[in-house]
Amino acid sequence: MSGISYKSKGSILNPLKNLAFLGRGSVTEPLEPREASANYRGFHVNDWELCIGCSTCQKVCDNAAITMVKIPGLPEDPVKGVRNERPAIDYGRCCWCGLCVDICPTGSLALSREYVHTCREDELDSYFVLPDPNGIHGHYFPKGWDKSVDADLVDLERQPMTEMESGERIGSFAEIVAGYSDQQAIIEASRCVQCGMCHDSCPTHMHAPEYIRAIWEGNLDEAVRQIYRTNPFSHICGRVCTRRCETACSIGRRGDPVAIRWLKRYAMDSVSDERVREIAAEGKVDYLTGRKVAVIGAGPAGLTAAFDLVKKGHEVTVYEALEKAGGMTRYGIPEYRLPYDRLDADVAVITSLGVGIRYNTRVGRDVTMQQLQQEYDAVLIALGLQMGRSTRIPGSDHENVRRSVELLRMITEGEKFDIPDSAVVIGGGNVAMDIARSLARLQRQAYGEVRVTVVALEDFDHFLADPEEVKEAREEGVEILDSRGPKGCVIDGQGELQGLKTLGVLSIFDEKGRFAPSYDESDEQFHPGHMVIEAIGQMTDTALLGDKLTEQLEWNRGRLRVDEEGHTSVSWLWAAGDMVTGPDVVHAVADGHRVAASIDSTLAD
Amino acid sequence: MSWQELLLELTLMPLLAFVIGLAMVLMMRRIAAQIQRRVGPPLLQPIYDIVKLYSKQTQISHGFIHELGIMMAVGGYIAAEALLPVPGMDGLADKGGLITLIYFLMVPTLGMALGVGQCANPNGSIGISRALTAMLAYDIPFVIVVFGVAFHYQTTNLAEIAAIQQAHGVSGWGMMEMPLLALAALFALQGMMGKQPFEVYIAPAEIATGPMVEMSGKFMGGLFVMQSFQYYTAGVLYTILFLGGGENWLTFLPKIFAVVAIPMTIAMLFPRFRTEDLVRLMWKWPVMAGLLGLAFVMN
Amino acid sequence: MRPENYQAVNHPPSNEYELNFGPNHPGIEGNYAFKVKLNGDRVLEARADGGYLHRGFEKLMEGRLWIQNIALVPRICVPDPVPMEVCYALAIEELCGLEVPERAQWIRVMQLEMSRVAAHLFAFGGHAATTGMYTPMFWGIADRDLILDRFEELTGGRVYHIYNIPGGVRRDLPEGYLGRLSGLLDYLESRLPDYDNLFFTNQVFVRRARDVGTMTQAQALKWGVTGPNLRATGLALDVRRDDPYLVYGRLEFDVPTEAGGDALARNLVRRSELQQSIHILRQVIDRLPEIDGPIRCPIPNPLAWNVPAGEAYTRVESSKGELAYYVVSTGGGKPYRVHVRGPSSMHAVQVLERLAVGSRLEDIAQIMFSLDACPPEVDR
Amino acid sequence: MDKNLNVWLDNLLQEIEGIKFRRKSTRRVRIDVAMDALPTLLELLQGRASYVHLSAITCVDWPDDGEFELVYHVWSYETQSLVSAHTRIPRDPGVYLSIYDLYEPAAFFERDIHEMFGVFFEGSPDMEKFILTEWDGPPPMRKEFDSEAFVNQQFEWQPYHPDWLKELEEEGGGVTTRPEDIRW
Amino acid sequence: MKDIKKIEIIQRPPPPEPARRTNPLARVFDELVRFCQSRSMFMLHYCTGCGAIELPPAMTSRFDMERLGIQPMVTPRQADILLVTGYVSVKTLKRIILTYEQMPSPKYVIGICSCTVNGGMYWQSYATAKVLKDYIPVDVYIAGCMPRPEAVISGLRALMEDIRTGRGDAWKKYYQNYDFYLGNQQRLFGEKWQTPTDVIAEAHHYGMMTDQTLGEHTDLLEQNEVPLDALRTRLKARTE
Repeated sequence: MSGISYKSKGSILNPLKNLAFLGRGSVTEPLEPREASANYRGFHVNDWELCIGCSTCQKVCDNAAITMVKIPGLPEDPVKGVRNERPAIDYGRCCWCGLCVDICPTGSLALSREYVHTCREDELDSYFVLPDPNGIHGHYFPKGWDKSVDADLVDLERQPMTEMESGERIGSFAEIVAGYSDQQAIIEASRCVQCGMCHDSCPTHMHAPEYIRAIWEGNLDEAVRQIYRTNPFSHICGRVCTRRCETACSIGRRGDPVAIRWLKRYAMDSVSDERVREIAAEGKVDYLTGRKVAVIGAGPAGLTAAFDLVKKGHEVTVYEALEKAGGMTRYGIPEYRLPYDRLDADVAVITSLGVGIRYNTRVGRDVTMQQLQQEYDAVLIALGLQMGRSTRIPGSDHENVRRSVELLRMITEGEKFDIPDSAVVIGGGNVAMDIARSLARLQRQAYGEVRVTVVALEDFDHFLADPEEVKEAREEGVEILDSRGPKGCVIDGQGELQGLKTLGVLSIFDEKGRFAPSYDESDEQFHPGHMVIEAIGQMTDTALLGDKLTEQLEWNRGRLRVDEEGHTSVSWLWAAGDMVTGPDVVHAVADGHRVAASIDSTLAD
Repeated sequence: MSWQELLLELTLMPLLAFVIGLAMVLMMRRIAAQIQRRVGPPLLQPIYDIVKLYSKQTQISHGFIHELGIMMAVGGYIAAEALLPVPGMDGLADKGGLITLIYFLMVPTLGMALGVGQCANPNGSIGISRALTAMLAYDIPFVIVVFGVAFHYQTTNLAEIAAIQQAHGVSGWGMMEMPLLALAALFALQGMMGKQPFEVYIAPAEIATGPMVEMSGKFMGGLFVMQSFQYYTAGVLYTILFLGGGENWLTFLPKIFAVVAIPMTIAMLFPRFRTEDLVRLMWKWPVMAGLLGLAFVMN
Repeated sequence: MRPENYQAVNHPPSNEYELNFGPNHPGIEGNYAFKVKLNGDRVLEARADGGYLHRGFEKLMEGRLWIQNIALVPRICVPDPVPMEVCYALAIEELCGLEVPERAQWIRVMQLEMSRVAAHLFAFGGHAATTGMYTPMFWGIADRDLILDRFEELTGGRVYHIYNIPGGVRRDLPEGYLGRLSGLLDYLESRLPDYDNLFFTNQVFVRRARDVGTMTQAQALKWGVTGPNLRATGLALDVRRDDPYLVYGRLEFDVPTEAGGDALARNLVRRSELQQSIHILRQVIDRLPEIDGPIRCPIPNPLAWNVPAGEAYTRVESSKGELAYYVVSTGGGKPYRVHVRGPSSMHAVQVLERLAVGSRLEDIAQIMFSLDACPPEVDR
Repeated sequence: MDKNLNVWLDNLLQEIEGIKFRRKSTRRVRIDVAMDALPTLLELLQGRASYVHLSAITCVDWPDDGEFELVYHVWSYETQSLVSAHTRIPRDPGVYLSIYDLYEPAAFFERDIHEMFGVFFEGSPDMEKFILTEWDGPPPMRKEFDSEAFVNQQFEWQPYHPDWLKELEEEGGGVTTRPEDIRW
Repeated sequence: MKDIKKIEIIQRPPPPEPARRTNPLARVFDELVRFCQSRSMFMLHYCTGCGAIELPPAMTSRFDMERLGIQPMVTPRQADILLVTGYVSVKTLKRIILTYEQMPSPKYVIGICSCTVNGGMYWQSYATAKVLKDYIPVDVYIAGCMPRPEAVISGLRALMEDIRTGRGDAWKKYYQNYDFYLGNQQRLFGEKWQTPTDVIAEAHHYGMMTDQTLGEHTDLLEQNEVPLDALRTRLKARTE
């Protein structure tokens, strides 16, 4: 192989050597379109089973070629993070770059090896295509450019959260989770593809995509502003939210969901409390309506409603039976998960807007409902679930068989009680974990070792508590047993509680789906413990309403019946929070907003 | 020969020429395809092209002279066909002869010049000036060749020339008796057919096909028809002068196709010369070969 | 019948006349135009007229995310898109301080050279066609198509690969890819003698191309000529050698030159470069299997990717010459300014205008194709 | 090679006042220079330091500062390094000196910048339009020109309404998010 | 050529049958002419956009369009099909319209790539026209960015089929709806826009005048009509 000299004088007959080609065949391909290569970028195909309609493809498309189309009949479930929308592609814009495929969080979108499409001028509508698995002409073509490990543009791994080691954290009630550093937060925020699934699934529809983007942009004020659009309990929700958003997160389809809760926490922690108060006060009307609203219960629902109403210019007074605000978030959640100063900060934001809270004022005792009715234009009861349910198993009336709510409140208030050297917790929810881990800490402080057993009805595949809670509880020395139903408490001759007997669970629900656990009588176990804690649920103490009011109100299986807006059957009374929606902070917040809107519109009339 | 017979021949000869010419066009395109390693057009492609061109609805004319020019271009060849004897038909060969033929062969180029001049497209004008120069260039060796052949056979009657050669068998072919003139004629043939390296007046990349630039529809169709006549004429003329004409169609057809295949093949292997290179080349080697051949013939 | 109000163009009473050369003209590469003033067929003056392919790339890029632009850049030079992708990616990598994994660097070199071979095959063909010889064009484009097949296999696209993204490349090689590439190189080499016979040593072509569009070394430097066109004046200057990027510093290759400075010399330089590219590709084929590792370093979510503020000037040797990207970031999610310095912006405008003067009408097309000017690069 | 570079740069620094220079890598040098000193700098770079190749001239629009930044990228084949000379000129009137007499390739870049940004270069051989001959709007590369807004106002889009969409709309579905709704 | 028949051309719903002449001989003649028209298409050699890069492969050995009777032609006068390969900048669109009007009918336009449909990649660009069919009627669109040569050939075969069955008559629309096309052109190029071809006269000549042919835009055209000059050139003496 050599070059050709510039001065070369080849024979004039050289070209004639190529006459040989007269006798050679052609290299022409047949007229049929060849099959394209294995990763060809042809027309789109979309697996509708996998696709969740998150519209990430639409966002990355550089040519604005993707339109989201709603398709009735497809499953739609905001909680699971599924929308009944599918992308439609405009082939008058598409450039087949495949970025949509590379970024698709579910991996449903792919490019096929089909590449021939022609049409006449009046058939141009065929350029607007709703890709399905069958290709644009309904003929199957193999996939071409498809999701691969190399090609994935989505970062599937979340930023690790720094936590205290189990040995360290068990020693105190100090907060376990350290929170993100600036760097981590920005990286974690950058993982978000802004699909808005979290917004849809959130009970109070927090503007998570917006505040995550603001965090990514480094504009934390804006992030707080976005958070306060829907949630005045942001410090709390940044720590202990049940985060349905993360379940719905489209990144979570194949990887770790974006740490939305931690990002919220990061934003709230990074902005000074004074600045938060300023931001929260934005949008408050500068006049008073002259209307007065009483709120009973300074929990998330009540305070949220108070926050909304006071911003609308109403005068709001909150009656709280205990000495501090926060309700179950304060008295039900241990400090290692939710430090009280953060809770105080949230409450301080609300009070700074002009909400008055009367502490240690129990309605029914210190003030009656009738008084409230006369004094105020509207009354909201947001009592929460402050009474623990009992299993009513034999021996459960023993004094050392305690309810978790009660015990947690005592721990919070610093009330002294005998810390048992061993304890059994009945229940598999987060409350059970809370009490178990709180007890573990107390035991550690008192005795230097942990002897707590948790028995849960559910098996680990259907566990109610967060996996992290379970994991951390285990790390802290809590023994957790699944599929065990309580049979009875064992009390010895001296009347001392010795432990709990449990049976193996066969099934929890009957065939009609009602709660009716059946046990395997042969599988009996004994769990020693000098205290048994029931953490199987809570209920509301509605005694404060008084008999007359209780009769006026409509009830539904022991719960107050309210309409969609939280309005009870009595015109001046609304109800909200856990007592209506069940135990969850963010639901309570959502409920508070809803009721506040209802009260506001009623008062405006 | 009765006038009816003559009339029949005069009708048949151009018709045959046209059909054979179309086949030659196809052959050219197939040769090109073969060398370029591809399949090439289907069998009836030249007909499709011509029918299509005549069926065009828009027929842009640039005036009477323009149309006349095209008619001259086609007519010149049609007239020439009558002078080219084919097996079984002599047409006017014995009456017209070689000299008339040369004249007729110039008519198309002149006709084109006339027609293209009306288009006022500078590319066309440049093209036609190049075409005329090229004609001047290849006509010199061509005239020498014709003169030499006529001198050699002592006649300008093509039918006679063919007959003389056929009488002596292959060794009596002009090619054998006057190899230098045959060679010179090959060059002239290449130029006459306007094939690379003498394609200077079409030159798409330079002057956008020159004379044809403003032609469309039936005018373009006319040029396509002219092209098939041109190939036929060139092939038959060379065959008669140097390859013994046609004893019968079976030998005649291979000969004329072989003759035109040569320039067509060469054309695929060479680029085009510039005009002055073309003239220089034409007036150098073919003319020298022709003159030398002439000298041999004269001796 | 004259349906058209056709009017003859009135020329001024002189020997000079003006001719529009393009945009719709087979002697024009792409969509581009010249206005030439001629006396006879001698060019007195030539004036390039571009903008037919103007899309406002630089403006468009300011309006799109960093990652979205990877689909846009290859379109700036259609026949040779890979250098565009690589150059843009290099600029962002420089701004972000991304370390491209070695394997990706080798794969990039492989693509760059494949693209060069393809572009040169295309360029020969075009050059041959301007001189009336169509066979090399048919051959060249058919052989180029085989390279496109390999590109398709690798990148999923025949012409626009959109394969290089900041941080690396998008896919790893398919199974057995290098073997097939090697087979293709063997085939291309076996074809070279045919090309030589038909084209490079064709004396008619040599006569046509010699002394056409000649420029001296001094002129070439003064006019900002780069790439094969500069090397055709005898200067062995090559960005790959002088300002090494990727792994070119570790590859062994010559920088071929010719002394003539005319269309023929440029053509021969391209032929030698084709050989050199094949040589480089063989080295890549030898080395690549040994280099394991990722093909891309992690990059942020493209929807939320702020490139740190700063500016970068990256240069790549494309098949036409020095290709450079100047990228300015203000730390946002989109580029603040991207300037594309295509080699053809020199070759197709000033150089061509100057070389055309004094040449002949029939050589304009040849000069343009021998410069391998790429109009979309000029228009952007 | 680097050593030489340093030597001449030192010399250079002594001769021109008010330039700021920063080596970004072995082959990339950034120089910030006042607008009146730039031609001198380039003359020195070309005449004394072998920077003979003008790779490009880039214009960057900084409307907030009211300035255009002109960046002259010059390459030296000898020292194999690139100097990017940055200078800023006021956005209004946007007139600057041509360096055509130093670097001929400047003609193209200056013409391009004139078209795209409206910066006039005095002494440039040709400031006529080249690419945007059919364009009579503002210089499009200026930041205040919003191409997308212009396009939406000037052009209409293909109105698609395929059968499948009609069917979906009958069933209560249909388009929810158009691409233009989510532009950012 | 056997394979042409064998391969099923992309299935599309049959549009209404075009009107036919009643005389059987004339019908046979029409069929023949249409067949020849479909089998001989001269393609204008004009690379309007980046999709043109796939035309050389389609023309040359690997995919050989000449199999279908398609060959490139240099001037619009000789061309039957105009391939608009991708985006058309406004500047190019002017030339495309000039070219289109110069082509002899029947003439066909093929819009290749995304850009001719809805702006494609360059939908944000101030310099490109977005919807080609607003400016000239289009016969066949070929999807892709850019379409492979096989797709181009498939599109051409679809056009062949249309021509053979007499449906490829988009060119008539240009005369029938000239006002619409002219209006869009004027909107883009300004009110003074005119071309050397007198389309209205041609429409008269072909008997294709409809009430859509003339309208406000053609009135504007007539108002602003100026005799054509020699093409303006911008040459000027250059001092070296």
